[in-house]
Amino acid sequence: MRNGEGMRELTYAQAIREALAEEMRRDDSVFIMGEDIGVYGGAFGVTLDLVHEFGPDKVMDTPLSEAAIIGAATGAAVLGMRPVAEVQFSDFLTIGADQLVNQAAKMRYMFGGKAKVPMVVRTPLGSGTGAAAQHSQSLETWFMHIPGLKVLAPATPYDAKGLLKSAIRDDNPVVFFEHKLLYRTKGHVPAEEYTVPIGKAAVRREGRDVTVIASSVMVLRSLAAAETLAAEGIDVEVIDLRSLRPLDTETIVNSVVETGRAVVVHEANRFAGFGGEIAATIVESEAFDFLDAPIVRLGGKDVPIPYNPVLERAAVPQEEDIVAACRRLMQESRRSGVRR
Amino acid sequence: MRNGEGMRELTYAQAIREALAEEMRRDDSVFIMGEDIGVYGGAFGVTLDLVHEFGPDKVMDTPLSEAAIIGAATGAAVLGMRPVAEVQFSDFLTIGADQLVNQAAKMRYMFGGKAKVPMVVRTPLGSGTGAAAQHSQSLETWFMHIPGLKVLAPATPYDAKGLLKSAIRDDNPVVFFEHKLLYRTKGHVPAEEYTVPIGKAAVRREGRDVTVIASSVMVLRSLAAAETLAAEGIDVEVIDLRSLRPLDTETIVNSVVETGRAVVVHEANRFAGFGGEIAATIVESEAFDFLDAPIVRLGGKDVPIPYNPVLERAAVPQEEDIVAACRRLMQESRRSGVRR
Amino acid sequence: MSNMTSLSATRATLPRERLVHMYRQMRRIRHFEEAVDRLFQQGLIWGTFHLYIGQEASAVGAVEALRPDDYITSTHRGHGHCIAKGASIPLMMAELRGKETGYCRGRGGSMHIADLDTGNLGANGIVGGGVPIAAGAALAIKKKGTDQVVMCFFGDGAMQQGAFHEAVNFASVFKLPVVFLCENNQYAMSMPVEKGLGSNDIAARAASYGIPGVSADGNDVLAVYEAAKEAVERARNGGGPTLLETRTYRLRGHSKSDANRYRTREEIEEWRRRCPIERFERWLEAQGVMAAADFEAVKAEVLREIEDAIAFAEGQPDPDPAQLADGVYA
Amino acid sequence: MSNMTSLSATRATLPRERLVHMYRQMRRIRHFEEAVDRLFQQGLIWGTFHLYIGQEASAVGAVEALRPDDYITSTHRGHGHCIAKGASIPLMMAELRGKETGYCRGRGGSMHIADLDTGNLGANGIVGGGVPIAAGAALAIKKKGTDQVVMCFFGDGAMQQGAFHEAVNFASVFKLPVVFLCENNQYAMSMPVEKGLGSNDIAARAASYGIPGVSADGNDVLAVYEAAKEAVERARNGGGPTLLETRTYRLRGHSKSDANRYRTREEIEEWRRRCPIERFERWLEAQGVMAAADFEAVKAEVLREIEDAIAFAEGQPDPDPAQLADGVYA
Ligand SMILES: Cc1ncc(C[n+]2csc(CCOP(=O)(O)OP(=O)(O)O)c2C)c(N)n1
Ligand SMILES: Cc1ncc(C[n+]2csc(CCOP(=O)(O)OP(=O)(O)O)c2C)c(N)n1
Ligand SMILES: [Mg+2]
Ligand SMILES: [Mg+2]
Repeated sequence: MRNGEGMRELTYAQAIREALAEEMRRDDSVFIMGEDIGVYGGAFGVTLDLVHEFGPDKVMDTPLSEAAIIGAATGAAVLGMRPVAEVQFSDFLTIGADQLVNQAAKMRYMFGGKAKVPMVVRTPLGSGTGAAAQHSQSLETWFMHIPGLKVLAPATPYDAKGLLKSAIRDDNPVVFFEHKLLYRTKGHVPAEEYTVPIGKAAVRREGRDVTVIASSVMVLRSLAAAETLAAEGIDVEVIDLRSLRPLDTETIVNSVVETGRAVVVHEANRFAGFGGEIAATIVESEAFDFLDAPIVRLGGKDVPIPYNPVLERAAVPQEEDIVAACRRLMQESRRSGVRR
Repeated sequence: MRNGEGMRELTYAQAIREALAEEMRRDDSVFIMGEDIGVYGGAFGVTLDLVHEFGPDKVMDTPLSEAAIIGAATGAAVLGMRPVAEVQFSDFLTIGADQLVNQAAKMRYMFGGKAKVPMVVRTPLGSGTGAAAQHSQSLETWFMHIPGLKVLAPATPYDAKGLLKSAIRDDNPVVFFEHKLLYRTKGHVPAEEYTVPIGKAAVRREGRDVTVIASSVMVLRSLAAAETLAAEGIDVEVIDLRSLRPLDTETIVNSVVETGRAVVVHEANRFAGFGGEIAATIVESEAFDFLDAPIVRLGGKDVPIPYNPVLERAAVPQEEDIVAACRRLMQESRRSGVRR
Repeated sequence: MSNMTSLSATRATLPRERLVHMYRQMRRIRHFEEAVDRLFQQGLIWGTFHLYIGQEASAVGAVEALRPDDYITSTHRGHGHCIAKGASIPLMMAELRGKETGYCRGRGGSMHIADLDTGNLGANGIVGGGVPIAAGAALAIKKKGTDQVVMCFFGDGAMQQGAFHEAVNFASVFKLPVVFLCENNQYAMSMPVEKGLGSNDIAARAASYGIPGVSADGNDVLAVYEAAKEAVERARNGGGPTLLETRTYRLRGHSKSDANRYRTREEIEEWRRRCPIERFERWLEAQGVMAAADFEAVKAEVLREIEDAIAFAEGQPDPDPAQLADGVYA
Repeated sequence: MSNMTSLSATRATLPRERLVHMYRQMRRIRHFEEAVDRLFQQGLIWGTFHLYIGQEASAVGAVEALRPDDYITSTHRGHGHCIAKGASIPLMMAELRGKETGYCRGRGGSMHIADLDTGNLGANGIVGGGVPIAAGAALAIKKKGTDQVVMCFFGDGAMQQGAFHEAVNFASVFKLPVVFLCENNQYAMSMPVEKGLGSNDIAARAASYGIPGVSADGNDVLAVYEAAKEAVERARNGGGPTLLETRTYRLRGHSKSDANRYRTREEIEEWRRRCPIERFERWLEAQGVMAAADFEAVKAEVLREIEDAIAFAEGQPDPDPAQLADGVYA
């Protein structure tokens, strides 16, 4: 935890809170709403104390009504406001899905390009807290699949703040996935104004041997795996997607062209998950000719997230799974004689 | 339209109706419910006249409440009934998504394997009728992504009947996607009792050069494309997935091992669609080493489905797109010198 | 429901030109839709639409209680609301023909016509889908501090949707300036309202949200106007939402594919005799506001306007498939 | 709400052993939850749970009106309903400890405990999520022609959900044998009921669905029993659903992370004085049903039972990760 010399450290939750506060101060059309975001501070404490500075009109505690929350954000956005709606757990997006997918996402196109829907839906995803099957899903793929939406999933406090600010300023509906396990992680967040552009992946670690493509909490696990592998002489490049839609295909492909090996890792269920999109995109690209081994996809197992912590851990990719996948890839391509 | 000699032809809609009627006759725990499925006969006439044979208790016109319909089916299923719920357009699954995804799909697992949820949700998907963005989606990928659900998408009257019967007899929640453009297509449907097993793809046409992997209406377009290509000396194998979850990986991989070229085609949006799953699965399989060219994925463009028929047609893969994709694949692999 | 009484009872305080305007608007809706139906028979319009014929008094009476800068949200059966709020008929016709110059550049069609300039936040293909959006628009108005109002149209079927419930409660909790106008046309597709709803008592339903509930004769344009006016004023003055029901009837099938198996010819005939346009004519005549010749003149003008719109639409360019993806993102 | 009157007023017709049973059930819930809380502090339980402490009269009174073959659906705050319906405390404890022999084989945890054998169709992590399921269970009962009843528990917050609205209307339309029991504990997490609902008038809400609506003192186990009995009998006799509210209070935080910022210490204290167990004790004593020594005896027995359950759970095996995917499909 470095500090001083402008190397201010914040938690992911604090970074999000700061983004919300700064944007509300900057632009009077920005407001936030959701269940228990006022004096309670949100289920994960993200909005704690904001109601004291901004009052209950800007930090609106809403009824327990996800369809109304998302729909009201949509209607307010069309009239020029910039609502940031919080859905307490992303599993509950299933309740407001019509409003998000059939209304907010499609409105502009259906109206012939004539409405703007500048809204953000912030919502936590992921497992690891013992909250079981209805509070632990990772449904990013659903929303990536919907034209008209943008989908973000930051891994660091820096990106959480910078991307949320970009999302609030964006004129389109943005689904902003936060990870429960990241809320307390710390990282450098400058005090000065900055934004992170939507649609650009970040290379978190450069490496020659394998490209690991990750997002959200899987970035941290991938980086940890990379350290382990480095000790074995396997040099891993870690890409943090950050923006899932639009997806930064270029950064992915460029990296795989160099390494010739790719591991795609997400917490979302592997089957029909967005890892397939990424793997297929690599295969369709010029990277195909550079592939030394099949792409490996790691993702959630074919089970609802279980309660028991050992099972829960086993249900989604962990550091050791990433390590194992990279090792396997290296061995396979060695076996087939390729090594660059 | 052949007839006689037991080669009875039915439309896809009639085949579904027959499956519903036969299962209701066979098993008293089977009943159907949905909006306007009684005297109206359903938005597409699928359930026409069933209420006359079975009465309003077995053919229940429900309120306009998708969450209640799916949830009531779930509750009834847990108590041992076998409800077949109709959702008038699959776009409205977004309204009952919590009940389908968080309740029906997960209940058995969450309860430690102790409940059965034998229910079917029948629902039409797809574009091509000028019904625009909120009535034309193909959201199969969403439900394929959810462990606990089975997902079917038949292309022929024969399969529609046989798979629906299997779905009704299955002890798990099944999402049964019908295609609006298929309802009036005709095909052989034996009068004798039969079922089609869930989880088995069908090779609709054998071919040496390219494997086209399709489902629902795309099977018809692929077969038509195959005829065109045959005239050019390109021999196309067409796989009809039928069952999307579980997915018959074996049939896919075996075919691609033979042809060395694969085109995956679906109407669902290409981005983050299930074509990625299929392409990635091929790449991860032994077929990887046999691939003569990158896999091609065809899918819906990145737009909500537009109203204008020319735009609507352009928004999703058509026969000519499949033809072009196969031609391209052949040229590419010729260029790179591979041709088996 | 008697045929004449309420109309004469309202003794409208409206000046002649507004009464004539309302009459004209009702005719514009009626003849627009008749034309749409004809064009569909001719194969010139495709896809799905839902005719509003028989319900004209509801849209026209309700919108007459609004200011031009107020908003509406509409439904799958939206042509009437759209025209009443001031939309251009040629642009609507162009949209139904799928033309590039139509309201939605041919991307939306009947179920998605919106006209932000006249405050129409859009038709909606999802039953009940517009109700949360209306609440959100009203929330924006409250935040901006203007005194605008949102009129949210929906059908009796929409009251069976969860989104309706959540949104009306939401609007009540925040006392938002929105009027929830349920056009109870007796059926949701084939579902009779008394079978689709455990109760069809609007006052009780409204009370369950802590807001006033009013029911008006939806085939009586002045009764609708009066009831809407009160609700709109309440909303404008900070009194929060109202649930307003207009009892009416759709004379045509639900959509093109409707064989009317769920209702009798007699019932339809019975309601045809309560035609809101003819009723208004009788009243206007009895009050000496307009005479038979005036009706004919308006009708002729409107029919000409519609023909011109058809001709206009016919001449408009089709969208360019190369621009398929235009307008997905801002 | 007075402290004693309604209890003495009900003059229960219940035999002594049922009264004692009810008392014991309330104590079993209370002490089970206190133990859970303690185990959590000790790091032996993880994840999320929601304590029912203070609301025991609601579950016990309501379930007392059911037969063993009737069903319940429960909520995220489900321990009380589960125990009241007859669940095994050792198996609940094993589940909370994530053990293979727990109710859900350690897959579900607090929010998903179900016990099909005692008719408990499950807790639910989705607020309002159980309401459509209850309607469906009641539909199955009706189809089977048995005279069972479903008791659907949910909170005041759940009434703000669309699924609640759709399901209650659905049950009303088909006159299903279900009792919708809203445990109004004044808050949905931090949202006071009067701010979360445009109206909190249960009679009006029920009327909007065309069903009876009743409100009972939820801290008075006999008042709850009486009200539930009437509703259950109505359902059993084909009279359809009832909306029944039990007014109560949750004495603990919403979940473990609750700092109680949204309510005052005084308010909690005020409700603590209305503790449903102590109230019932006073009544039992006044009626001469039980005496102080009896209470102590029951309490001691219950505490022993809980300690045994803890010990049982401690000794149970953990799930085998190799069986992770067991039970996804039938
Ligand atoms: C959520 C949803 N469910 C079902 C439909 C199919 N549908 C379209 S209109 C309609 C009936 C609507 O009835 P109502 O709200 O009374 O409006 P009306 O058609 O009578 O004007 C139905 C079932 C839909 N569009 N949206
Ligand atoms: C659909 C949904 N939205 C939000 C939540 C998060 N949440 C869990 S319990 C709760 C409050 C529920 O209030 P109420 O229904 O009154 O039950 P209580 O907790 O008071 O027993 C909230 C907001 C959830 N679980 N499900
Ligand atoms: Mg209607
Ligand atoms: Mg509560």
